[in-house]
Amino acid sequence: MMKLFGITFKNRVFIASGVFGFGLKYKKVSNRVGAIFTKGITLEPRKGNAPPRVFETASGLINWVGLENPGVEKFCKDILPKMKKLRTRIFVNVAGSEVIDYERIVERIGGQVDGFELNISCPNVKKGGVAFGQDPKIAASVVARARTKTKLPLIVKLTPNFCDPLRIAKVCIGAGADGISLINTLYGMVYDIERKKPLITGGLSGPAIKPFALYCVNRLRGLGVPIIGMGGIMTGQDAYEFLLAGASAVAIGSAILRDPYAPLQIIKELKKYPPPPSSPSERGRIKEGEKKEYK
Amino acid sequence: MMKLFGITFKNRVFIASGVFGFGLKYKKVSNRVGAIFTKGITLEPRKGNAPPRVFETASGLINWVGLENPGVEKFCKDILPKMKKLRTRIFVNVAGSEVIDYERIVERIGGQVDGFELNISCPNVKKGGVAFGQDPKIAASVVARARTKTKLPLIVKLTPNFCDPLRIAKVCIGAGADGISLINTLYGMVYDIERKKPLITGGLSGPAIKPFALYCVNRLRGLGVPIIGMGGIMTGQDAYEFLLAGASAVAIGSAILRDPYAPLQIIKELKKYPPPPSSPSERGRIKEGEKKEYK
Amino acid sequence: MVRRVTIKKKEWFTDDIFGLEIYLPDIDPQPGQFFQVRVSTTYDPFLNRPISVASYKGGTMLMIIRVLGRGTKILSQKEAGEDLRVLGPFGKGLRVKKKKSLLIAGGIGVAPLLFLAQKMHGKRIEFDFVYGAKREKDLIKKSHILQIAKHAIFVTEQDRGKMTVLGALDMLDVESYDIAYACGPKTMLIELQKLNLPIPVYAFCEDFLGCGCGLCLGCAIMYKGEYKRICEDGPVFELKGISFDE
Amino acid sequence: MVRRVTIKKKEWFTDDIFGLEIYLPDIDPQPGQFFQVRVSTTYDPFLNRPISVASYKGGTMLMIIRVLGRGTKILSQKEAGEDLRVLGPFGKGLRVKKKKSLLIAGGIGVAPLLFLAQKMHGKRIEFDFVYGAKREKDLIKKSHILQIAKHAIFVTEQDRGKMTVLGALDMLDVESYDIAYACGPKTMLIELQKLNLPIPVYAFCEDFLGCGCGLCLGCAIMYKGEYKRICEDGPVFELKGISFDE
Ligand SMILES: Cc1cc2nc3c(=O)[nH]c(=O)nc-3n(C[C@H](O)[C@H](O)[C@H](O)COP(=O)(O)OP(=O)(O)OC[C@H]3O[C@@H](n4cnc5c(N)ncnc54)[C@H](O)[C@@H]3O)c2cc1C
Ligand SMILES: Cc1cc2nc3c(=O)[nH]c(=O)nc-3n(C[C@H](O)[C@H](O)[C@H](O)COP(=O)(O)OP(=O)(O)OC[C@H]3O[C@@H](n4cnc5c(N)ncnc54)[C@H](O)[C@@H]3O)c2cc1C
Ligand SMILES: Cc1cc2nc3c(=O)[nH]c(=O)nc-3n(C[C@H](O)[C@H](O)[C@H](O)COP(=O)(O)O)c2cc1C
Ligand SMILES: Cc1cc2nc3c(=O)[nH]c(=O)nc-3n(C[C@H](O)[C@H](O)[C@H](O)COP(=O)(O)O)c2cc1C
Ligand code: FES
Ligand code: FES
Repeated sequence: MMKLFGITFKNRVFIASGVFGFGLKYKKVSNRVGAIFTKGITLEPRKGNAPPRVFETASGLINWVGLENPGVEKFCKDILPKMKKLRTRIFVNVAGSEVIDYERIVERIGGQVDGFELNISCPNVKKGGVAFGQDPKIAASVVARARTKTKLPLIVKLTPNFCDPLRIAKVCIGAGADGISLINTLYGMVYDIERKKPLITGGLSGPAIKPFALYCVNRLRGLGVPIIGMGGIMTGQDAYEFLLAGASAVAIGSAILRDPYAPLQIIKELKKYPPPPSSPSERGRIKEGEKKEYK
Repeated sequence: MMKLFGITFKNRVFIASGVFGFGLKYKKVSNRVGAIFTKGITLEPRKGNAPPRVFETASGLINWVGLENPGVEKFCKDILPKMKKLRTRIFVNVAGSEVIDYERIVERIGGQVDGFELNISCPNVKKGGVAFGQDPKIAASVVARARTKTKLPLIVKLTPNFCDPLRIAKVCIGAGADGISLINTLYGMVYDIERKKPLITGGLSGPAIKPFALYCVNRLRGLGVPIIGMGGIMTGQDAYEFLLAGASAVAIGSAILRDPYAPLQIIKELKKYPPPPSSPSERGRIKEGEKKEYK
Repeated sequence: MVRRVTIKKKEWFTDDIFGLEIYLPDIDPQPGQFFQVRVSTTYDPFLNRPISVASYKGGTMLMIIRVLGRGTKILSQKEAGEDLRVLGPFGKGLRVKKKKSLLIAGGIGVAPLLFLAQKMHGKRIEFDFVYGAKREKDLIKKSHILQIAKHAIFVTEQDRGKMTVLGALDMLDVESYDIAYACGPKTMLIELQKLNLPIPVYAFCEDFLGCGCGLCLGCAIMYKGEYKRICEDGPVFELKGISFDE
Repeated sequence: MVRRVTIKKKEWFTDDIFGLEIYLPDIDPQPGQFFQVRVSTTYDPFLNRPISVASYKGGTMLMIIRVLGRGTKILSQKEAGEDLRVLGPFGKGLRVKKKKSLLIAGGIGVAPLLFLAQKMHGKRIEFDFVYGAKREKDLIKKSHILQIAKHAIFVTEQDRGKMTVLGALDMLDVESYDIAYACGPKTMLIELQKLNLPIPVYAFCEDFLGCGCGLCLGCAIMYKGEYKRICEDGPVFELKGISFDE
């Protein structure tokens, strides 16, 4: 049990966006993690990118899924009612191709979930995505506008691609973000040597990027808001490294592609370690007293 | 045989800075690669950082060597005479903690080598290094000032850390760089879970970063100057991917830590592939006629 | 959940096709279903490899694997007695219909069809089996197929006048079958689709997967105008619904 | 150049120490030299692991390895008949001096000292051997040591009143030796250094390496005021010159 943003979580092991759908298939896992971050939700349904969408690389993979999702309407109608029955915290990963999309999605979903993760870091879409997360002004405006629509915890998910996440984090916190999650995938590419053109261009994830992700998390520690750290976490030891580096919780991504039950193993392994040095930032900007606002 | 910057090279397989010392130990290898990039040379001798200096990570490693080198004087006196006997092209990797260091080193070495690689991307030094490569103004000024001291090919080695190498490349070319090499290592960190503090913070290299490196190279293609591509190249196929992505030559780094003869194997394997689509940028800004200036 | 099992038996069928037998008593796999096989306990290679159930009897499961790239190469070095980590079964199982069936296998595509054949044989459903490969020696389990199929046709591109599986279909009265099942390289499925056979054809799709269990959306196939997940919505799809070029 | 050799013999000495024997006829390794052993043909684990020559006779080399982390774990799963890729020998060989010597081994540090002992025995140089480990059963090759050393003292922290190797030195008249060679965990070397023995002590340093052959500068040790490369300038250094804390 632990508390972030003034709300309690079963534990510090969350599931990262995009690798677990909506948590409805492996409910045993969903019910035992601290929180689930949904697949990225957009205003309109998206059919996603053409295959190949995943490609294995050394100790990792590139994905080019392209935010395939049913859109916020269908999500609210068909999926959310089922998700609400899960015994875990639910954070909706919000993705937009326009700045205004984020606030609209947040508004549409309203108080039905435990919080939002603003995805301004997806490298697999033509419009928006990582381009928003690389530009401090746009990043801040996405956060500020979404902020007006919700009092729930607002986490902003940052990219480490070709920009300094510290700089972006600061403006996002200034604009009202309650927490930071990082890292989203690194740019990655594989060439098709037969056809002499790219085989896949997308986001690189997995253990390959762990040392870089850890560096990023460590760089952002001490900003006064909780960090959800991720990038290549495969074991309890990996998770603990992120906690030591300054994360208040960790999210499991690619590990789930190797084993959907990986989060449970990580939760178990993490218990072997002493609790990480707790930081005053854990509660973030949300005070104890305000807690009741969130279910 | 191929030509870049108006000079000929045995082949397109070079040895990256920092993994082969000065090429004097495995001369059989040195004599068969297209070029050798020396360990980073600084104005004053540097004893390097305290151990641990290398740490293995998933499909890669972090190094924190810290530019241990004898300084430019000793390099010119004791090492360069021996290097000159090697039957390969020699590029000196130039590193500075002040902007002025670069031009001084270039000036001191003068016409004794085949060219220079300005290292504004080393993550393992307190002053200079990657900080220069992240700032377009400083990057440009390093190049412009070094340019005044030499007519030899001037390559600038870029970082992909927290800045856009395309932006930096453009200003460097504007300032007179003849070519670009990238990527230098990514930031990386490993925590010591017993002592609850970082075990190593340094530069991440190896196959783990290959997809990201390839993306960076591809992003910089078409700027009109040759690119020396590197990052996780282990096989001829990897090398060929970089050539397809836009590199005119490749440099082998971490692979040498697994096998000092790796470049020879890669040269052999690369022969199996058709020559990459040659680009008009290959000659770069240096015209055929000027060639005699370079030995 | 990852299951750690012991390899009971390993057998080389050809110089690049081998079989692994493991004991997994508590499952009831259906044709088309597959397992995600862990290649390495380290992180390279990272992803599991999907391998179909080729036979299941009394708790013993056979997987037949062709060495294609580095993952299957590493798997091929495993020997009886060694550990294997597998997840599954995954995929929608095929409900075997009591219809006169034609099974069309190209290359290693024979693997899941062998299991389908085993099931049909068990239910006394009549079926013919067309099976093609590059070379004669690439045809595996021939005598077994001859035993359980009503008729079996084996063709190779090399030996009998460069006959392909699809060429062999010409020799058959396809309309005499109620249904066909096909598994083989994508090029074969594309050609088969073009033939536009007058009966429903179900294709077993083999592709590169991510999670293998419906979570990552990494295995898209354009089916009837929308992306479906090969692993979870398939891997068996009606051939005419598939758009191979999207 | 990477040499691909076949493992001739594999032997478990204790539950976590094993030996691998390979045949490498064309070398003449010296005590202190080591090989870089490839753990995996894939990229994880990435680096080779340095392993000392523990014995060399008639072209057959023995490496004695303790399972520490994942690399040595993977190596421990290799069996006789399997391939092993090694590079070497690397490191400055020690020139054995005709002096009365004391060999001090802690734990797996015994491996290179066994080779030193073999060489000394071959040259009829007199030496005593002090060898300590955690538990009695961790002491390997005892009878061999008893055979070739003039005197041998075995101590364990567990069994004989928690005696450590360094404690055992108290029982000896150290001044009666001309020279000492020590190999063991860093903590042991640090303690040994503090003892400030009245004779020259040469330490075999075991640490994590990068290339293992002098190229990457990844293996620094502060020796007499400057960083030396363990792999190329060592791995044997005079103990009193080492600054362990820098
Ligand atoms: C449901 C299902 C069932 C299967 N059943 C069987 C079976 O029973 N027996 C069997 O032998 N095989 C089966 N396969 C195929 C098998 O999974 C692959 O052959 C195997 O995963 C290849 O792994 P590899 O490591 O050997 O090849 P890899 O080394 O991963 O790949 C080989 C080559 O393909 C290229 N490649 C890799 N990934 C991609 C990608 N995403 N897109 C495009 N090109 C790529 C690589 O560049 C490489 O050149 C099945 C596949 C599926 C989906
Ligand atoms: C010259 C030389 C000769 C040797 N001879 C022998 C021998 O004959 N027999 C033998 O058994 N061993 C020998 N060793 C030691 C042996 O090389 C190591 O035990 C082996 O490399 C460990 O590999 P591993 O994969 O099992 O451990 P790893 O999994 O790599 O590491 C185990 C633990 O150490 C930590 N670690 C890893 N790298 C570092 C680092 N760079 N800095 C700090 N901590 C780190 C890891 O976090 C991990 O917890 C020798 C070493 C040297 C340098
Ligand atoms: C297949 C796949 C799909 C993903 N989809 C999303 C997504 O929809 N939204 C998002 O913010 N991140 C997405 N991510 C990024 C992950 O949430 C995570 O940030 C990243 O993969 C790094 O963590 P990992 O190395 O543990 O996978 C996706 C990652 C993968 C591998
Ligand atoms: C041990 C080590 C030392 C290095 N030293 C230098 C250096 O002195 N100067 C430099 O520009 N790059 C240095 N590099 C970076 C490499 O030249 C190369 O850019 C990087 O490692 C990526 O290539 P790779 O993945 O093939 O290793 C070093 C890399 C390693 C691994
Ligand atoms: S492979 Fe992940 S959804 Fe199919
Ligand atoms: S390990 Fe590379 S120089 Fe010693």
